Amino acid sequence: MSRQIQNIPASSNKSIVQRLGGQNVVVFLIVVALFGFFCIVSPNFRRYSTILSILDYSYYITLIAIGVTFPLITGGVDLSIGTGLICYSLIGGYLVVYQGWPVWIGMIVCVLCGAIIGFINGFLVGTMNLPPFLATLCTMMMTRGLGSICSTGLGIPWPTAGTEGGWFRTIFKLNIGDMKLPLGFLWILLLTALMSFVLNHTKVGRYIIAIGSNKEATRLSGINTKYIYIAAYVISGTFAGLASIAYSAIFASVYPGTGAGFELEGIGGAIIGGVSMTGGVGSITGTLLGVFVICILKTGLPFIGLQANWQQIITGIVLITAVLIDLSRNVKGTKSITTAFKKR
Amino acid sequence: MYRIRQSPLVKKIGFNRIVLFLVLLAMYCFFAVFAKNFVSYNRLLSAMNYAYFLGFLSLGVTFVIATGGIDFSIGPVMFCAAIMSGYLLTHYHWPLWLCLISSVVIGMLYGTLNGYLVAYKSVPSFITSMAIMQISKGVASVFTKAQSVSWPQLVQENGWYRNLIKTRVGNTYIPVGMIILLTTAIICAIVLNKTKMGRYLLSLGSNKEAVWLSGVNVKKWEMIAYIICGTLAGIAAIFFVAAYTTVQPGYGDQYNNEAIAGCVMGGTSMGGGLASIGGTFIGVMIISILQEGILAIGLNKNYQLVITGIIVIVAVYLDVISRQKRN
Amino acid sequence: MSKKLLPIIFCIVLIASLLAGCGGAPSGPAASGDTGKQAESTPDSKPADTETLNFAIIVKSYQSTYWLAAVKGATDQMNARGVNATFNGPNSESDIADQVQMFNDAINSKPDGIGIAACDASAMLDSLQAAKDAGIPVICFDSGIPDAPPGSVLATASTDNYKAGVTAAQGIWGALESRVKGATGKVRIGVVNQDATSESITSRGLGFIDEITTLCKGAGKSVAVVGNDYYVGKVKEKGDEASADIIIEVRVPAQTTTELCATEASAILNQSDTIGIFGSNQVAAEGILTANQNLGVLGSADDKIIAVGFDAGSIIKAAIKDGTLYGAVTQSPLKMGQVTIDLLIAAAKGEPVSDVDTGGAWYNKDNMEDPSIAPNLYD
Amino acid sequence: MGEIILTMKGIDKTFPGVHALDNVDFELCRGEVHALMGENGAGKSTLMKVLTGIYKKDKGTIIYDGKTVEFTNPREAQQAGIVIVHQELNMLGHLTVAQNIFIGREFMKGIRIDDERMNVEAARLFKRLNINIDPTEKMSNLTVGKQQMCEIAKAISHEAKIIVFDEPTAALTESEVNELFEIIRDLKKKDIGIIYITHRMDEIKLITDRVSVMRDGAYVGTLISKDSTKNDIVNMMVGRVIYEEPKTESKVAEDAPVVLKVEGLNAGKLVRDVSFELHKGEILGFSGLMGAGRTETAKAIIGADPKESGDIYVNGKKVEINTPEDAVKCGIGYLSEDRKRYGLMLQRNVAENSTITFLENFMKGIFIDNKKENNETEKYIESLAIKTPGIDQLIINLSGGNQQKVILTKWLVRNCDILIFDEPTRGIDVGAKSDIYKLMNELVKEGKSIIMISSELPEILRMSDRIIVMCEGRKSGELRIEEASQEKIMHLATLRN
Repeated sequence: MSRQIQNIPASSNKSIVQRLGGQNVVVFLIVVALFGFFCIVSPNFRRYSTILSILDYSYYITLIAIGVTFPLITGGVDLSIGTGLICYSLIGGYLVVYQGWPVWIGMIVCVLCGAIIGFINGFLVGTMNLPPFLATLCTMMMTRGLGSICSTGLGIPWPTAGTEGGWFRTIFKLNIGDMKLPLGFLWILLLTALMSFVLNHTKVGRYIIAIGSNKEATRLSGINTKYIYIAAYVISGTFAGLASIAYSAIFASVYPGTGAGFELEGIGGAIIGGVSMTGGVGSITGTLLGVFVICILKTGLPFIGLQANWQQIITGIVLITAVLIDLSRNVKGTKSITTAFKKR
Repeated sequence: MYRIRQSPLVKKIGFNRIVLFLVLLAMYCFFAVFAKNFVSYNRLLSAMNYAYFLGFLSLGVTFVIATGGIDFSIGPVMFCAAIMSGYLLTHYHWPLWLCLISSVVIGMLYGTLNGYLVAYKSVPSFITSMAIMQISKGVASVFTKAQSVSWPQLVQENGWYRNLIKTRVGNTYIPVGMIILLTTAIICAIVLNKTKMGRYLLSLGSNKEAVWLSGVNVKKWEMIAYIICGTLAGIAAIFFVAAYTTVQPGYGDQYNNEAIAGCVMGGTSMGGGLASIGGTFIGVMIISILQEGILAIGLNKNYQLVITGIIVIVAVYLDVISRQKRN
Repeated sequence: MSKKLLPIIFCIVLIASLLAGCGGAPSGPAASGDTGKQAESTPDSKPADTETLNFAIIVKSYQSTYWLAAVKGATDQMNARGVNATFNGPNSESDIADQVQMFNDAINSKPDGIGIAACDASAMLDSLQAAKDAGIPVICFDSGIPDAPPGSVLATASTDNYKAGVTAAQGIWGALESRVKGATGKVRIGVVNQDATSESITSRGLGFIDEITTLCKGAGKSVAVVGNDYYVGKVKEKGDEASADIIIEVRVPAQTTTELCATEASAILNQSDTIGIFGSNQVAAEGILTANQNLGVLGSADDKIIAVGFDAGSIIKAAIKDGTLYGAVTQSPLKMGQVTIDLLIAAAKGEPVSDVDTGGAWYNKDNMEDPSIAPNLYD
Repeated sequence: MGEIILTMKGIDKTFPGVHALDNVDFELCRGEVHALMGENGAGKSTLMKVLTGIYKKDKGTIIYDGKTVEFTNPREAQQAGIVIVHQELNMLGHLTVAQNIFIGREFMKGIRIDDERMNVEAARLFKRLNINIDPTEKMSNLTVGKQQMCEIAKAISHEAKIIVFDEPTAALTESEVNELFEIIRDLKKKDIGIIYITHRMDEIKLITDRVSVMRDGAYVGTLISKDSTKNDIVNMMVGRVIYEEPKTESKVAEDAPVVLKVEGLNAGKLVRDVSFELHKGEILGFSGLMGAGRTETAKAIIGADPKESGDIYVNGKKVEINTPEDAVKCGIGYLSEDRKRYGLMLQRNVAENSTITFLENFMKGIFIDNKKENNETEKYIESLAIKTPGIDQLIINLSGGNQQKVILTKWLVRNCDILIFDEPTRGIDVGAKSDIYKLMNELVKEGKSIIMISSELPEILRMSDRIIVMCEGRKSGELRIEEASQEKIMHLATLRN
């Protein structure tokens, strides 16, 4: 364990301190810059409605990103959130649309399913010591399958606004006359605040960071790491559940077999927001900002007449650049084996 | 039990491989019993359609995982290679052989990029491959204007490449693909266990720092692992189109999971340093038989995904506890 | 040691949840692999018929209720005529490989006939050959397979998608004509297609574009087609963007998911000169509606954008009722299903069969209730 | 001395390959400082880990406070009032000092962690121990010594009945050591039992009441500190094992050719302007406290860490060493202090581990010549007396000493002329230890040159021809073996400049 001392080389300490404040500022500026750029280039972009759509399409990504931040900070990862999101929405929607359950129960079901899958992940990682990547890869495949199985392969049209049960769509967008209020953004902000609190000021959060910076030491401090892992993944799962509600509320209907790739946007957002893959470092606000970089790109690029397929290339490049920048500041010149290879 | 484990032959093959193989047999028997006329040569052939491209993907990713990394982009890269080379064939009328080569080359290029970022820029392999995945998808659909590409049919001109999976002789089919896949697997096994490259890959998977301090150029070798992986993805592309002719941009992610699953099932550990080509091979067979059987008993692919997931979890868990015992 | 138990317990849990999944399925609408088993089980309830015909029917997916309607049509007919059919379909209309596997599998289980709605026109060709060799008659529905090996596909029951696209164009023209004529500056008509891959969707898009072009020319206006290069390349004439009075903008999302369709749609709707938009299938149409949630620019009023969809489904129907969508073109999945079964039986009995155009009909809130239309407006 | 608070009887513990504890007895009274001594690998730390429930004992009983106890995890031990200050630091670098100290038992205000209060408490604690550390500082920003103090403060803050110090002074400067002793005396007054593991003879007299000695995982005996001499203890520790006599004078001629010359080496804040020469056939000892920059210097030399400036000459000619690859090409081999992490490929077998440095030599065409490989390995297993069931044995199953020998093998296979041994005998049993010493001497006789980094003064004095002492990244002194003594080295090691 003596190596742990060297693992955090003096050079990188500052950057860790800075990152929590520093990086957020940087990312925030990037967000503003992007937004400004699109406003200038495309006149149609400068509309209240555009901001609305950016927000609309950001909710579900933001939610899974906030959730996945916790596993990432433990030094793990959760791949099951993307397909999971769709899976939960399908299950919940199936009950609502084809079994005639009330919408609010359907929503609860969504969240519960998320929590359960999250628990399974946590159990696999914490108790059965499976590599997080693999464990969640499996649940990713499973949720992909389970979703369609439970919804009998159907696409699910959640109740539309106006129709009976359509009220739940107003959770994320409130129409007052012609005025449309992005209510969802309020929830996002509240959740961000809440989860930052959980991460920084509660035991669970504290121990999650602890595990991320030195699992063995945390164990020796007499903390039951198993529970902490489970907690981390349950959080991530639950947020995937919430995201599934957001998704169903924003988009007309949900289709099986989709959802792979969402997790990448979520994780990507978190990474851009300064969460380090090696664990121990990260902030919820950072994640929130990171996600908006991706979302603005996603919504903005079509406006400057770029065909959809270019968007993927650009997001890919953005992601790598973000990590490269992070590394360059993190390792700060020392390609010391201890820092460069810390993860293993 | 213990005695069986210790017998030299078993030790040589590896206990887990044998178990895995038994699982494969058991599965086949199960479907033979429960699925309508499952036991037939054609069934196997069509099951193998799936095994071929998956096999190459798995073999490739085995090398990467052996170094303790992960390549999460093989599926889309395979699609990208298939689409681009196919487009060259159908729209720019390149000669077929050239397209086949170009497919492999494209795969190799992605592998190189991936490897460079991981080895020389020490970007976590998960993130790089994540990004490469996006990029390859995008590139493919930009290149083909977002339309799918259909490779020529057996009957059409340039159709001969489809004989790569099965060639008709009289009125029986010879599974050429299986022969090729097996040969490749054997070559991979030799490379991994008998050559300097393989030795270095396994070693740096086991302890990168140690190998580095021993004066080995780990960056170079690590990169090579990814190049191999990319190249095999390129070959996989050929076998994919040989089986299904049509590929459309923006897809292929699901094959990552199955390829990695097959490899891990076979006892290659995510920690790196331990890899078994034989195991990977059996793992792939299991997945393909499974998906054929699942269809045969009238269920759809979803069940296959779930079951595969469970198998992998169990396989990995056994691997984990066996390792815990050793430490 | 108890540690050893963990995975076992764990798997039990998982398998349990899995079974729960299957358990849920049959209670749902007739769909997915499970229904296959249901269907098979029906004859046991009937007086044992020595040579009950067995068919395998493969749809593109179950994603949209459209396919459910088709399956329903087929199931009814199947029960009516006392034959068996198993239904199956991949997760999404883009899982081409999966569908080919299903088709091969169907061949191997030697049914008396196979009905297929091919996700991709060319991916099937070899398998069709195989089916022919195995002497299994194949009937296509929904989308045909143009260059199938002769004698393999005996008949096709499908909508002529190009024609359907034309119908949609004529439909929207009813509302656009005046505006196009009256237009002083450039005006824009958008087309959102789910993909540039599937034959049925592309030909719809092309049908729409070509027809609009001709109509506009009729109105003495010049037209230019911009956007997705594939469509632009395929249309009769692409015209010149700079000079044209009317611009037809074609957009295709990177993947066939609602949120991407929505993003593309809002990019079109956001342009001030847009007067009309067409979504060439259920997903695309729903995408347009999603985008509209924020913009609220759709409607029939003069300052609004005229939107036209394709297929039905609760959401589209609702939108047409409240006037958000001007109208849509529906195919007749029910009929398609029935016809497929009839053709299969005929083919299995060795009787001659020929293609059937199940037709696509224009509908809007006025004629939604018509007996000719209503049954095809599935949820 | 109060009544007995802890009795351990017949404790037995085996790891694969090593019999770590062999029927060990130990007892401790209230208000007593009981030293636990023995060579590395004697089993001191293992015994303590068994006590605090980190390891599970195979046999034996532990009676604590009159009751038989069996702790299954550190937490239970803590709650019962037994805490351990680990030799390896258990710090959570991303958390603050206060957060580290109170990890696992945070003060809560509702569901919210009361960091303010934790800072206050921590500050109060430091004040009581008159240590000067800011509780809100990030742990990873502290020096090793300060981190050690935090560990101790953490242990004390548990209000424990028994505190185990595992080589607490290894990383401390003289002043810090004195602070620590003050604290310990203070604890004694509070009737707390203290188990004190150390290597420093002088400390025994200073603060301990009794001293128990272990050897090869077995209990040897207990002495009363004040009426026992250094030699009594040493004899008990070393027992029958014969060491080479401590060197009295260097056998290396003054004018022996210089094989390695380092000039003005700078790398990070732990290698500042280091210069030295290594003569042919010489063993050059590197001494200093933990974190003095010895390992860092070595890594900078072999190009494992990037150097800011400085020249390196091998056999008189200047060489560019940027990666270990270059170093190996120049014939410099490095045996890391941390075998598991930087030395061994645990999942691979002995042969593979031995030949990794020089695979080129074992190729037949493109294939590896397993025959040649095995023969070569066999040869070294023979000559180094490596105890292994076979060359295809996974290295993880070998004992520490044998693992170390295998690592040595890989450099001999490569036939390097300059070898850097970083803590070559850390955590290996006494027998293997003397083997390693013999080997080193043979190697230098063959004309190889060795740099030996070691924290054990006796080892340094026993082996080196010349000694370089480092302090805070600087070379604080150089001693010829003739003039060297523990006192002089310690003085230089804690020298501030």
